[in-house]
Amino acid sequence: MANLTLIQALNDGLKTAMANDDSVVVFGEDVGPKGGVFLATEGLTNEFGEQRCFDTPLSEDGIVGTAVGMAMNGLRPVAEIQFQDFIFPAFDQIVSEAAKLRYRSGGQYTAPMVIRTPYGGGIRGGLYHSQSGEAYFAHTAGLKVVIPSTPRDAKGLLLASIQDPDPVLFLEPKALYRSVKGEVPEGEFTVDLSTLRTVREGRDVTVFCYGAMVPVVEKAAAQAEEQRGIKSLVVDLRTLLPLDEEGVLEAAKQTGRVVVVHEAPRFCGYGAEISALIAENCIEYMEAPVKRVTGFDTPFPNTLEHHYLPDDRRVLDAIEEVYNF
Amino acid sequence: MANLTLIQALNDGLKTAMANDDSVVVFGEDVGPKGGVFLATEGLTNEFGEQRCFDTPLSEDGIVGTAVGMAMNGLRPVAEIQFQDFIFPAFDQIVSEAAKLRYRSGGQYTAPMVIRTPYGGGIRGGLYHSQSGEAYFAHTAGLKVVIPSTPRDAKGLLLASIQDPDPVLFLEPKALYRSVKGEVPEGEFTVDLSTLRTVREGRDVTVFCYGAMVPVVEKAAAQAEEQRGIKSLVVDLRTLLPLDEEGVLEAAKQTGRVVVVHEAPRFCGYGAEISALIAENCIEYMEAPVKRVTGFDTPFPNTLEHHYLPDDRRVLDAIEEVYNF
Amino acid sequence: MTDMLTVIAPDGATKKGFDAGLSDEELVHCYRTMLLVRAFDDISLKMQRSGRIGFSIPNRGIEATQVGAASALRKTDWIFPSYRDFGMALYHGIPTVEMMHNMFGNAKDSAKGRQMPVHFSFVEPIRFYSISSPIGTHIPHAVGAAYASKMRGEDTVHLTSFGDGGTSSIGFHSGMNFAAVWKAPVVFLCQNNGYAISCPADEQTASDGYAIKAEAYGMPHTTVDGNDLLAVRQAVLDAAERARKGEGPTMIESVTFRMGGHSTSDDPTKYVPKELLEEWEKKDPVERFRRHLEKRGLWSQDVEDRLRKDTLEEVRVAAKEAEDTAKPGLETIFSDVYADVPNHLREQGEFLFDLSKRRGEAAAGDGEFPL
Amino acid sequence: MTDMLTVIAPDGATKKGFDAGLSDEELVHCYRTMLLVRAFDDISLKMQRSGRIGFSIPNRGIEATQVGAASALRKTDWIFPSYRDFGMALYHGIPTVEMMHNMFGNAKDSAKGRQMPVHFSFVEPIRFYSISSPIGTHIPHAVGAAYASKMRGEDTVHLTSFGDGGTSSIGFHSGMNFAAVWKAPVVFLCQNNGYAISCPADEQTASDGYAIKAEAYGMPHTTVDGNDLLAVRQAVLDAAERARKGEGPTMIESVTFRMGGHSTSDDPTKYVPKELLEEWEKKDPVERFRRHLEKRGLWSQDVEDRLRKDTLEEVRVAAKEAEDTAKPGLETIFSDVYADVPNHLREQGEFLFDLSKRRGEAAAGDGEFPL
Ligand SMILES: Cc1ncc(C[n+]2csc(CCOP(=O)(O)OP(=O)(O)O)c2C)c(N)n1
Ligand SMILES: Cc1ncc(C[n+]2csc(CCOP(=O)(O)OP(=O)(O)O)c2C)c(N)n1
Ligand SMILES: [Mg+2]
Ligand SMILES: [Mg+2]
Repeated sequence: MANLTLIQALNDGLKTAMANDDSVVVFGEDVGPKGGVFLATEGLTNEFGEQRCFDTPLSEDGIVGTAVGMAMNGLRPVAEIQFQDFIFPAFDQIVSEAAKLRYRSGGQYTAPMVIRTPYGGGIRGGLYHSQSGEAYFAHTAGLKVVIPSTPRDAKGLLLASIQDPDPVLFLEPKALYRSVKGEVPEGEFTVDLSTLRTVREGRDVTVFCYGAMVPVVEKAAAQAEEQRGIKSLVVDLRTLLPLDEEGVLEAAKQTGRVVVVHEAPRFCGYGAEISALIAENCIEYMEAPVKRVTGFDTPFPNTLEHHYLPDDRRVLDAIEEVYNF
Repeated sequence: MANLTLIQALNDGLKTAMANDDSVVVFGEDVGPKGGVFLATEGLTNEFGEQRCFDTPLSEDGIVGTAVGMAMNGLRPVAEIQFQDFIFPAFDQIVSEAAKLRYRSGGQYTAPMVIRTPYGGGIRGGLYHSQSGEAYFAHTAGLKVVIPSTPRDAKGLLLASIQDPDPVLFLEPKALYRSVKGEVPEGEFTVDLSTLRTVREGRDVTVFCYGAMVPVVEKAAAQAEEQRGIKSLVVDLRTLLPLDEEGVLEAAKQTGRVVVVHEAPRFCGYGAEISALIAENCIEYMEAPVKRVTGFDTPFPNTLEHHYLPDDRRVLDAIEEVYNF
Repeated sequence: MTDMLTVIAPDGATKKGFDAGLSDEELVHCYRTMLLVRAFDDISLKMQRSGRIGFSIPNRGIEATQVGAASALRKTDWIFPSYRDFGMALYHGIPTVEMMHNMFGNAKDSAKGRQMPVHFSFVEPIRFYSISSPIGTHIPHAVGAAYASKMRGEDTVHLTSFGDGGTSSIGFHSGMNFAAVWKAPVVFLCQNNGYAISCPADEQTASDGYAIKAEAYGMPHTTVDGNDLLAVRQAVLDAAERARKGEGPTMIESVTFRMGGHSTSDDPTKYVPKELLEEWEKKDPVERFRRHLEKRGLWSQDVEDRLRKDTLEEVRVAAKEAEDTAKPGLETIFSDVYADVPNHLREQGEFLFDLSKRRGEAAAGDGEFPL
Repeated sequence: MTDMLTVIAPDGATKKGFDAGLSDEELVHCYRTMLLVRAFDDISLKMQRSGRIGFSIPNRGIEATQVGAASALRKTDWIFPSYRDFGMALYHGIPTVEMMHNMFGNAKDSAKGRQMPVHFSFVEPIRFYSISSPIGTHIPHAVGAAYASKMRGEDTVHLTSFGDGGTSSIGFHSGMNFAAVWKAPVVFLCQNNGYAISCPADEQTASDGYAIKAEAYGMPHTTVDGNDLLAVRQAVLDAAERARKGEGPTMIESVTFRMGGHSTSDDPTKYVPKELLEEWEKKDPVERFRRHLEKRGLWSQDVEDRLRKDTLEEVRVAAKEAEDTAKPGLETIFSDVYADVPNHLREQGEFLFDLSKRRGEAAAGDGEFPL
């Protein structure tokens, strides 16, 4: 066990994967000598050589498109997109190609690959260095979408994603890169995809969240208990697609009162699917309507981002609201 | 009044807009002499000249990107994307640029433009000539998303979209291009965006739908009434973003039993937002959980597309299910 | 216009002592493959018109480019084709019936009936990469696959084929750039057939031809007479040689002409000038190669009659077998989305199986949808 | 490497009888603008280090390209800038304080505090188009805007500026191609400053320089010494002339060097060889132009001292005013998403206003988020 920040855990995960499997290659903009703008890939070029960790030209389409080609020909590419806000030039390669290749070729060609990218607010990045685009991808059959919120999960889910036979979009909560620290097993270890993580036990209200919202929800849940004696069951979804729907419904039924939290805008956001799933499948267990706490339906602001992002106060209000419904 | 097919109504709408406003320009792949692969732009180059209706190189990014530039400099571009399946190379221009320009420039620069594109199944188009991507766009603040289902709405909503000060993604149900006919006012006329259309009155079950699913739902609603005496309130959403949420909740409350129908895959599809909205805001009126009837969470097949697409039988089953809940 | 590499003169002659490196049998195989493509085209068109299949793509005019390029590749090489490269597959012995299974989208179709016709996918006897409808997306795939081959020290060549319109795609820009920076073993074959559906070259780009686009990427390029099978073969052989030697990618522009419509849904008379078509009909690539065989004493009317009869028969039999093959099972809607079928898809599948049982396959008729 | 257009010799001299078409006042204004950019850079860096602003972009080394290009444009022309084009805005008289309002994202920021620092947007006194973070997306915008100007028969020129890395973007490929096909009045200014963050030219592309990329689009191109203000001005004047005459677009590669980090978050010593930096420091564009002014008798130590004092003062005052300006109101989160505020945004706004009333602005402190 080592005590690592989330970014250190990712770096450790990449090193572990590259050391154990020669077919793992890491590339993207500035991931080589510079080690990536957040230093997730620091030291990899030194340790594994320029053939296995290298910079690419400034083209997300090229990064993802060539990753698909590498993947179908025996490599395990781990491509980095510098910010999730800049992934859209590669949207066609992700949605039309990586996600549909196995299906359209009847399994003759496949794309086992990982696309890592930092997402979310909290760094004063304004419109284009703050977005949470998970809903754009979670609607895409054939793709897997993973978001860790702890150093342990960051490494374990990353290694599971690299070994997965299907393309995985690995969204990293940049706000947590250096703000969370935790015990991380050394060497090879994986956390299964499509499994939920119970962050906190409770029987009054269930709160679903993921990524950078997890610590915010934990704070709010603690306050709810201290200040109001409301016990919250906090669930970190971790894998958004394919989702462990049974697990979600199970957790919802345990309390009959549900809050869903994410940074992304509300309208057609990921929370809509969670809310709909629960309302459609366990209405008889529900004591209150599901409450969504999300970013607003606007682009992401800069100076006022702390008003835009859901915080513990907004989550606490929601917990109380569904509790008192 | 003229009796037109949906494609004729669109052609009529484009001619009307170009005749009344010199700043309207129409362009895209094969829209010139060929008149578009579905003939929506037939005759425009002849009538208005090559400067106002012309072919472009094979680049959706270029088509949408230059449309944004034209729009900010006084033109009213109406760009065609040959199939919605091919819009993804332009995803960045739509989501990062057109949709966010007004916001990021504090209103100094704006993009009043329309992107027309045929969407949906029913023509044996397989994975890449059949998709319904509305959910990818409805999650994008700053964009408007419109889908007509009748010739009258096709013209009226198109003219309203061209006059709208914000960028509009205008999704055309290709399956209905020639299969529906109806009365269409001649010359200038508009149908307000963000207004619902009541397709059929009923007090037992409310069915929300749009585009090519509307005739399918009408058929099912008729059967439900004939065979089971169930009266359905059928609502055509028409504008998916911004949505008339009040209208949706009103219609849901009227029956307390709701079915939502779309072709697109279910997971994180547009129906999730409708289902969530209703469950969250009028739970006390609901007699049954909302039921979604959608495409499956897979890419779009070819030979078996009639099994993939929701049909009147699946909608009828759903109507009965919520009615008998 | 930069001058083009040509090998076979209009009368069929080649320069003295020129050696194409093909045996007589192989030369005849090239010719037969072109006739096979024509037979495939003609029968597919008829079947489309009579509603037996939904769609096809004519290859008339492009046969020499397809077959010449394919003849320069080894079975260990990869082909990343466009939807207008039937000849490349047929040359390498992919069974006609396999291709027909795709045209009918039946249970034996390698794509399991999920794709439109002409969206082939094969791994044997050569890797003929799964065709995608979006233009240009396969170009960076070839580059990535080539990077993998290079990294493992193989001498595999990855040929990617695309049209004049394809050069405007984003995949062309990123694929060409990455390949040149990586010195990846890729051959970029641009089939300039005059049109992108209805869009002529001068509306597609202002450059003088397409090969010159390689300059933007510091990549060597050649322009060849695309109706000259041996010229195309030579250009691809040279480019493949460079690639195998680790000298990096090459772009080849093959100048040819689409003598048919873009697809069976297209009416080219609306936009292709009659004179232009007639001019190119005089340059028919099959006739050009026939003359060459005749000069070599490999052609006679008997040979011609036999080959035409053979190829038509081969395609007919294949079509019949494919048409008689059952449709894919319902499970093919849900399999291959992921390596394993996740729970939500399992449930959706069970729902559909149950539903179609309840309604009886009767209701499962095709063509219910208009247009 | 293709040879470059140069006007000012290292010693500051120009060929006999060369006329830049600038009055003495304008020449001094060019110099002052470069000093103003440096002052803006230095003070922004200090403010960022002391946490008064969150981010900035250094312009050191690029000043001559920015100012030279701007000096060739009319107030009726449009500039589609990158985030490293401060000098273009300042040359045309966009008030320093307006730019500082953006650096602080305050209530007077034309972007209403929604964007990161250096993402300027202006319409007066010249159209300095709203800067977007995504690389290359603004290039087709310039082309579309140029199409509109051309259609109306105006002689407006649209200059778009981007970096060496920007040439790999999809916007470059589509923008260049569309502009050439349309003969649109666009000047494509590629600022080759040696790096795309940490990515050097040879990892960005295999082409010999960047100007040659114009060949792919049949577009004329020139390469200029980007540290030579008058050479850049001349190249842009010529390109603008062509555009105004309806002869279409031109690509200009300005060869220069980013003497600072990519941004205030970047440490270039990790990847920029020391010798390379030193080599370019000798070619400092400001010093080069100073020598030219000296040769023309327009420079003296007094002038220098006054200008430096002036410009520093101007930036300081602007920074102070911007820092003292209030933050944007909460409503700015919800306005300008659409021309009108739709109901769902009205409700969300009311929710937020009410919430922040209940909690008191206290809780609204910045920097709550880590990293
Ligand atoms: C991204 C994308 N945009 C549009 C289309 C529609 N489309 C199909 S083929 C085609 C023209 C392709 O022309 P070219 O590249 O010259 O190939 P050719 O058909 O001439 O062989 C177009 C526009 C598509 N398939 N993909
Ligand atoms: C589409 C996209 N990908 C990645 C980034 C991150 N990024 C910001 S600046 C930059 C380098 C740009 O280099 P260049 O075009 O040479 O301009 P310079 O900064 O040197 O002026 C990168 C990769 C981005 N902003 N947009
Ligand atoms: Mg073509
Ligand atoms: Mg640069």
